[in-house]
Amino acid sequence: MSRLPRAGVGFGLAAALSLAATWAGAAWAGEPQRAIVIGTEGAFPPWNITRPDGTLIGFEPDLLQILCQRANLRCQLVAQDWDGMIGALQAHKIDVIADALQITPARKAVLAFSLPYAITTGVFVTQKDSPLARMANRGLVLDLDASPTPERQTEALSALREELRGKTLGVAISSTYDGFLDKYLAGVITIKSYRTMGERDLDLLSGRIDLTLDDTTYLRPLLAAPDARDLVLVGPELIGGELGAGEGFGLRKDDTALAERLNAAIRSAVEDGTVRRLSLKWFKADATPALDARPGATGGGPQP
Amino acid sequence: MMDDLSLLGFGPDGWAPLLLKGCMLTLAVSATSMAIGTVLGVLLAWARLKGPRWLRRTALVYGVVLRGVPELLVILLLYFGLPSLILSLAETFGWDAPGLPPPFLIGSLSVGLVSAAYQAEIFRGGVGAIAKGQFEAARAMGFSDLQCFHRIVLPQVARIVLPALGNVWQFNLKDSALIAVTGLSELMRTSLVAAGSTRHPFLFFGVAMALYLVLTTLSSTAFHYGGRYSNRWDRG
Amino acid sequence: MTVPPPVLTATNIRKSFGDREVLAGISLEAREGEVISILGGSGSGKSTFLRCLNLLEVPDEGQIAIGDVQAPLARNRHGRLEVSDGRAAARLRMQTAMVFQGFNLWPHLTVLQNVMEAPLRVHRRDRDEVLATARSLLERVGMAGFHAAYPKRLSGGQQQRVAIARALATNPKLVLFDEPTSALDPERVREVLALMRSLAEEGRTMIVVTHEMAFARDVSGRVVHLMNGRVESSGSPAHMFGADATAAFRAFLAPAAL
Amino acid sequence: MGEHLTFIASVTALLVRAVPVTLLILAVSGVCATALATGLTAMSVARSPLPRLIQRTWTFLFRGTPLILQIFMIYYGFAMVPWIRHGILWTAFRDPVFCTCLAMTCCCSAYIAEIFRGALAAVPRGEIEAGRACGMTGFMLLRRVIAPSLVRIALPSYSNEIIMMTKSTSLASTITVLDITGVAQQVIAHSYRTLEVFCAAAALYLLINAGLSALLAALERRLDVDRAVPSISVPPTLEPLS
Repeated sequence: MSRLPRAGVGFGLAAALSLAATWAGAAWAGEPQRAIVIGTEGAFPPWNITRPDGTLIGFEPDLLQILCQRANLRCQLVAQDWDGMIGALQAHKIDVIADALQITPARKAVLAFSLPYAITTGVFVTQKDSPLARMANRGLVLDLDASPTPERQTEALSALREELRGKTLGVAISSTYDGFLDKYLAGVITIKSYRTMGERDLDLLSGRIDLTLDDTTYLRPLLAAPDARDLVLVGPELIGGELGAGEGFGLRKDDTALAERLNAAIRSAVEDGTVRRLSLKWFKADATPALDARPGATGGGPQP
Repeated sequence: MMDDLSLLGFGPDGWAPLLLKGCMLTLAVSATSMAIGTVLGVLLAWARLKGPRWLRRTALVYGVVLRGVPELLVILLLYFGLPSLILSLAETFGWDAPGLPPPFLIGSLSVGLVSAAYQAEIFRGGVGAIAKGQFEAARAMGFSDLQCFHRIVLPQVARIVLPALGNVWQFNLKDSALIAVTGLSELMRTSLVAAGSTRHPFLFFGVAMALYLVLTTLSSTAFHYGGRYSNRWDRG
Repeated sequence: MTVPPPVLTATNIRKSFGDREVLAGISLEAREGEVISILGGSGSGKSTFLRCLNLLEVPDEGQIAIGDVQAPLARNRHGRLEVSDGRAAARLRMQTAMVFQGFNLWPHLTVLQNVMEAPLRVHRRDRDEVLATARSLLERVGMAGFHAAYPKRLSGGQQQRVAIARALATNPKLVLFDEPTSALDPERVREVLALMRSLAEEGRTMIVVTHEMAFARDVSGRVVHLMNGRVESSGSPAHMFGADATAAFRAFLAPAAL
Repeated sequence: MGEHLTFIASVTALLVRAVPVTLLILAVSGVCATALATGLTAMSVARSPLPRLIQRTWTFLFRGTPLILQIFMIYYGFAMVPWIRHGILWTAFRDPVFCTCLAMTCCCSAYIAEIFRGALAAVPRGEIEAGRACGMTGFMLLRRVIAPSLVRIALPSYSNEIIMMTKSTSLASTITVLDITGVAQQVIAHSYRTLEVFCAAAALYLLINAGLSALLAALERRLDVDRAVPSISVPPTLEPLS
């Protein structure tokens, strides 16, 4: 039995070589260094992107490089499919999920979260020649946490239901938007699940699905690409509620030590403007979360 | 067109290095699973032919299940199930949490387990296809079971099973594409990632098909010559 | 005149397959240099008896000794005889050799390799010595020119001659022939019989299950007639084929005589 | 334990609802692949070289590449070809079930054609000569002498291929079809309980395969398939090593 881990590491290196980036963190006062494996999809630009030469780049790899240094962690970043991510975490295959993971109530049932390191909105995208291209309330930001719910928001949501009735919407399997779709659009639309964003995008381009709902930070750069010129952002932008309280790292519930280290590092990166700098670089917009403004929303930290 | 060519090149935007790496990984996974399948297959065939009753039954059930369940399901089951199984075993017996098997190992193991079920049938049939007189002639001369297996059975079984093993190898090679779902960047997944991120699926799946054709053709040629060699005494 | 020592002693051999009793208690002793022909109709148990002698079939009852090696037969907990010691069984078989109806040459080995296999692997004899013996034996059976051929390329008669060379290669105390000519064309039968006759003249101890009456009459020293799993009659060829033959043996011979 | 069982029961109920999708894919591609394979077999014995070349190329292409890749090529790759994407064909190609059936038809027809071809070569020449000697020619010879023999010889391998096809239908799940495997993965995405769900799905596939095997075995018995011909002789019993 004792041979298994070593053999495993050998194979792991061989297998992950093309998609892995390893950083050695500088010594940091207090905590001893710890080696962790971070899972990411490597196919969710601009958060994480696989380059043709196999290296991982993007907002999260950049941010993690800094966070790992500050938390004195030796981080190995490995690419793997999104639909196995939570299973892999629970099976100790990886220790952290870094894949633009929205902190949602549904996910908090199975995962612990770090503090949010970004907050972004969800938005719909469809084909320019689709009737949905003329959807109402374009650009209106709906805060699903707003209480009491503004009348304009209620109207916008019911308009959305009417416009989307009978349409097919594609999402990546176990996506952030499951909770939202269940609550507001169940029975109204047909949902198709895809293993990766890439496959869903191909089906959006081919017209097999009418629209998709995803993060603005992912969709804006996608729409800028020349082969996606037939696509357009439509409808209101969504934030809060089932969509979650920003993006955080997914952790195992019992791994409180790791959560504390990462939280401290995130807090420092938010406060010293690192997050702002990196989000401007990758998203062309500031996605810095307000760590203390929403006490309820930041409650991603593990319960002792 | 120039766009397409640069996508397939070795330049900064070219996917050629990753695709070639994918090819190597596909070969490595297939070879590992073939080896796992051969070792386990021989054991299973032995269990079916000479094992005690309970072992014969177990081997039989193994064959029925592994040949009846989709390979994709076996891969997914092992990929998701095995780590938690190892963990709960470790917890039960109070071991330190062992390192968890990486996708390469899980992929080779799952394809290998399926491969073993087929190879066991092949070996069993191969031993069965040897004329009974062959064993008798050996035993009448005082050969032990082991000598009989090594000197008489093995060379003849090799000839009988080699073409069938060639087929299993081809299946392994193609089944290894299913390991893509575990995120191992072998040829299939590399082409999928490339297709998704460049949005040129036709190009990349076409290239991947061509590469698989190269792999299957080369290996079937190799098996052909191996078969001719092991068959040299059978050409009347 | 000294009586040569017995090479084979088989006592009260019984064997049933299911409900059918094939051997109902047969005893046979073969002395050194003796050639014994076993005759009998089909189903008389002659092949089964022969196969019991080197334990290819395990008898239900009886004892077998070849030279000074006793067959390692013992009762298991169900009261059935079984081979109690595989090594001892192999030792017993090393004293004997067998020539089969279907030749049973190993197809993946050349003629020379077939002949050398057992003395090299089982008897672990010196390679040069084995090679010399094998070559001279192949010469002896008239197959010297075929040492590099694979069995598939040979005719039945040639294969059987190689099989006889293979049987002799270990210099066995006793050679068992199980209908060696039954699978051959008539013209090939003659070459194999001639070879067997020369072996008999050489003083080999042989037990031959055969349908060749001429061989039994002219070559063997003793003829044993089996019927319904028993020795119906036995004696010298002169006696068996003479006027004193039993009615049953005559009846057996009758169709052959026609 | 009881909670496990209720979970498995509820999952099984969900999975059973997906069985028709799996069976539909199997039935459509099974029938189409067999028909296409018959055509390919005919081409393989044609006198002119062109049909033979087509058959050989077809076999090479579809047996040499993984089915999952063929499915992706047809589903995602063809969707980017303008004349398919904007033509009348799009109504068919936009449907993932159609794409799976098409890929499986192409792929499995190559395998089945090889089975038929082997069986054709194994039809004893004597039977054909006997037919000729009675004055049979052409179609009658094919229908009365060759075909019955061919079906008997091919059936065991053909049954195997059908079982392989049943397993292959699970690949439909990779292009959004909610067949048994697709639903299983969907359930896992919501429940994170992999072991129970996959075991339930595996049991369903085994059940389907057992049913199909029984059906095909009955057909073999009905056609009185001569077991002595293709099957391997009884394994020898070696004496136990004591």
